[in-house]
Amino acid sequence: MPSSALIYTLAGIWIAVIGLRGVLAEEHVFRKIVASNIFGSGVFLVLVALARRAPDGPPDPVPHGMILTGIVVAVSATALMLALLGHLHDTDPDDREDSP
Amino acid sequence: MIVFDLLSALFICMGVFFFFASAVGLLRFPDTLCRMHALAKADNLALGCVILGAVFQQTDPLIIGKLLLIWVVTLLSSATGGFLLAQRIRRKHLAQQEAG
Amino acid sequence: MIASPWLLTLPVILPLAFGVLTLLFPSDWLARTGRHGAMLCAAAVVPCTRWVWQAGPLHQSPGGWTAPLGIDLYLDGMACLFLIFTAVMGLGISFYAAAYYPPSPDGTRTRNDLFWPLWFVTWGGIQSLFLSQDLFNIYVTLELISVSGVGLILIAGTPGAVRAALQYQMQALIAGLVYLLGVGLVYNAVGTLDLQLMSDQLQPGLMKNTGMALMTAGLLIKAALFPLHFWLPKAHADATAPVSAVLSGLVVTVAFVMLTRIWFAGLHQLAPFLLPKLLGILGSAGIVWGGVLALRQHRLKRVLAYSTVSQVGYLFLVFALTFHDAPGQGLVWTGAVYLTISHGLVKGAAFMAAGYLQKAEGTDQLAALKGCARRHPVAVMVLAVASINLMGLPPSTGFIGKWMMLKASFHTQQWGLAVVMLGGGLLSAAYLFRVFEQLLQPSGPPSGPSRGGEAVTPLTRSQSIWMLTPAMLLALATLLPVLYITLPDALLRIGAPLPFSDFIRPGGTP
Amino acid sequence: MTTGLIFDIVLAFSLVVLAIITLRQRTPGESVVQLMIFGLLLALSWLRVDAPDLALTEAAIGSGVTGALLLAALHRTGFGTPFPSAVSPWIRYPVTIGCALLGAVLSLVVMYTWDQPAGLTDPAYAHLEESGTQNPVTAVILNYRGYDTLLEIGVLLVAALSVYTLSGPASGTPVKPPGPIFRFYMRVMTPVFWLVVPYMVWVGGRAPGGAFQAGALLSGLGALTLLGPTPWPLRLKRRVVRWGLSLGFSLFLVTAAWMWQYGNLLAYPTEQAATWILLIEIACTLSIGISLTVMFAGCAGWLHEDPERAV
Repeated sequence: MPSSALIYTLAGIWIAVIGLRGVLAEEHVFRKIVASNIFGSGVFLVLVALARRAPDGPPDPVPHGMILTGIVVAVSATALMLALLGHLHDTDPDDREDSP
Repeated sequence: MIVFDLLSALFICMGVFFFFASAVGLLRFPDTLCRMHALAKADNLALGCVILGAVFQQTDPLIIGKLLLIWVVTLLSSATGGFLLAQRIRRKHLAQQEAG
Repeated sequence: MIASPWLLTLPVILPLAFGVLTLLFPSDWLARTGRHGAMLCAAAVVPCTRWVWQAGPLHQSPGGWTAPLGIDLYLDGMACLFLIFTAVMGLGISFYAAAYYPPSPDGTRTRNDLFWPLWFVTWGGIQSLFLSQDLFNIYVTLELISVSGVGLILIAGTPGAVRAALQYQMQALIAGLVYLLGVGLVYNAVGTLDLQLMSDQLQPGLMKNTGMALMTAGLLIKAALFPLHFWLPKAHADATAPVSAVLSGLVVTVAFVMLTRIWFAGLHQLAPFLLPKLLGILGSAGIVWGGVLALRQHRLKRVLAYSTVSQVGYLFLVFALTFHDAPGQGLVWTGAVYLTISHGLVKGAAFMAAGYLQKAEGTDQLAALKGCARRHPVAVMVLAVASINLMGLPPSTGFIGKWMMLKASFHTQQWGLAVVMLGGGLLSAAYLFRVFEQLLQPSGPPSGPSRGGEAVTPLTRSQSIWMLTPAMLLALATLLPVLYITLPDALLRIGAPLPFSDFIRPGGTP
Repeated sequence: MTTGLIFDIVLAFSLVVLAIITLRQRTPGESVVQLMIFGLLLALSWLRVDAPDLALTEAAIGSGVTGALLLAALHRTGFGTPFPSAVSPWIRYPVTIGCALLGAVLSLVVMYTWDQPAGLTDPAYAHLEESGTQNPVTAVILNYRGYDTLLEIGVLLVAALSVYTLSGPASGTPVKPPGPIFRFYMRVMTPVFWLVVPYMVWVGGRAPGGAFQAGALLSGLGALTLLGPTPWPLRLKRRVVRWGLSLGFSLFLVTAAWMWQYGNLLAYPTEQAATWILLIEIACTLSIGISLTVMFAGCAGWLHEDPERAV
């Protein structure tokens, strides 16, 4: 009988893989950014679910701290990329239709 | 105690029904304004029912207060959000009419 | 002897503190603060060196909690060597940048002023990384370095730089997440994030190995190994010159050093045979690919950027050469460290000289730089010294490093790698001679120094001196092999408590 | 099979499906909406694995702030421009196959090694008494591994600064005045925010909450204010913004310097730990809020009225 932690770990792996595929195979930068967010979410889900692996007792707080840090790093990176994208859109007319 | 359990089950079921109805509305209604209708009315009612159901399970006044605060804040936010959305749509319409 | 608790944290905290100070100070204080701050930050490395030299390796926990619960910093000979390297580079880059970015005329803050906070934070991050002993801490520091690297690239302000920064940030984010996933798996397999504690648990585990593979993949992207180098050339060439020196001289080094640390701590007894081979092949491909593309560039900074791709390839041969049952691994190891450091120094110097030429001539198009040697002899001399190193000619450290690795490839009978190394040297000779062919032309293009469309403000005398002296000193440092052979080798042997201690054998010097 | 397990399977499955759907949307606007829904459901799944702190953070930052940032960027680049047609099959198919293989390998590895848990749960709980907080996650990020958090606040600061370097021409289309209802909403909600944010910081010592969640909320207020009729964050003196951005990082550094007398960088003495942690959390909350607001403004292109000046 699988535990819920295992189910979420597997889901996290596949979400991460889908996101990774999106980052690598998509051309449009905005979609790449969305995909990288999905990739990150998948990675975080894997880590959270793995922290719950022990069948009883509280979950491991160390990965929780790691993910908290990871989320902040991811949102900083996303914001930076979006600001760059918008800036390129405004300043570089070649950039309107497709992406760098 | 059993009365409270029954009451909260009743309210939560009602909430779920309204949520379902609003989801159907969101999917089936023809344009954005109609869809907003479904969201703004049925959704808030549904949330209210669910929260009421949850309130019947609690005895701590602090938690009850927080639950009710959630509802009030959501009501305010969805009203304002709906208004802003509708405003945008209307402005777009007006702009299109002027152009066409 | 009791170490001050600040011994290891000061080299990290001091640059970070100067990062905040230079953010808050008014614009016209910045150049001075930058220079003084750089001297202080570099001085913070001195006690570390003394300690290592006299008392050996040192563990400290900045948070007051020791590993596994807390984070440990660890100073051994190798970390110390790289701290010194960072300090030297940091001094050079800071003095150069103080002269490179002109003060704003009316004292308002401009985009250039952001160089200082971003650069000091990068510096602190790099020092922290070289001391770090904790897998997750490495992740945070790597991200700190990447994000400030993006900011540094943006200082150039051109659309090309913005586009390069976007690509740089995207690769950094993805590489970081891949690495983080690996860290998560390794942590769940061994129950600790500390490298030392991890290397005590040597039994191979499926999850641990998978995690290691993911971490390696993430770091390979950050280290720009072929074919994951796509983000590097644009970013390094389109940034302003001090930033190019930071990125090409220091930041590229960082991921490689971390990779070796992690590998030698965790994989050395369970290294799957295939992976080192694969890294060797990719490294060889990088040497060739970077060299060939460098041949086709029309801008000086682009040539240098592609040369970085090629030189990074050399570093990765160390994996193919080390994980082998043959004597002489210590040789490879020392060789790779020499190569890393000498490449950092000369690439920093070369980008500084290129930045000087770009400022003086208004462009770094090779065609427009015709006859530059006459007008700017010192800058071209710096480039010449750097070229000797990049080609691996004696008496440079580049030569010593490459020669040690070459010798090791004979030892292990990997003739293919030897051929690639020699061919790579020829390739770099080719693309560098192409540069010098233009620079050494007897006469320049007809018009004065305002070609290339940009208006050129002539450099003042003190500006030239302050820009060229650091470049020259960095370049010359690589020509002092006597000092270099004895000192770094002795330092490298100190501590080396990570399992590669048995790789460093007596007789490791050539 | 228990009800909980069925719920888990349904939720996990819908998360995967949502991830696919999000990446298959035709326009950027649609994919952002899907991503936000995905983030909320993800937060729900984190509750199921006993990570309420993270669920709060994910809902606030992962879904809320990220969604707001994406929408702000789309305000500039356009919501409805469809994505260009897909890339060449020569890239698409190998990448897809490679990723699928990676997923399969990882799944097998996890299932195979599932029964050998390892971690630091026990020591983390054993030292909770000395850490100055009762919330183990807060203990990890601000005490055991406070050094990481110091550097992480640095990442946030540096990212906000990098957004600030983009001083292009003033480009962002200003929002039209939002009308009386929005004004009323802001009048009511601003005090509510100012009540909830400190509560969130304070409660982080014992229960789910803390600086990151509170900072995200604060940035929500910042973003709303930017939309309003008087976007005061834009009129703040740049010097004030710089101080605000660096507040958390500076206080961390000052704490580190102050701890000189106790012998280590962030080794708070046990009896003072609670005070220091609270101080750092307050400063970090303000800095996180301001940084995220600056990023929001940067994404929307509202950061610079004057193209030649930065920061």
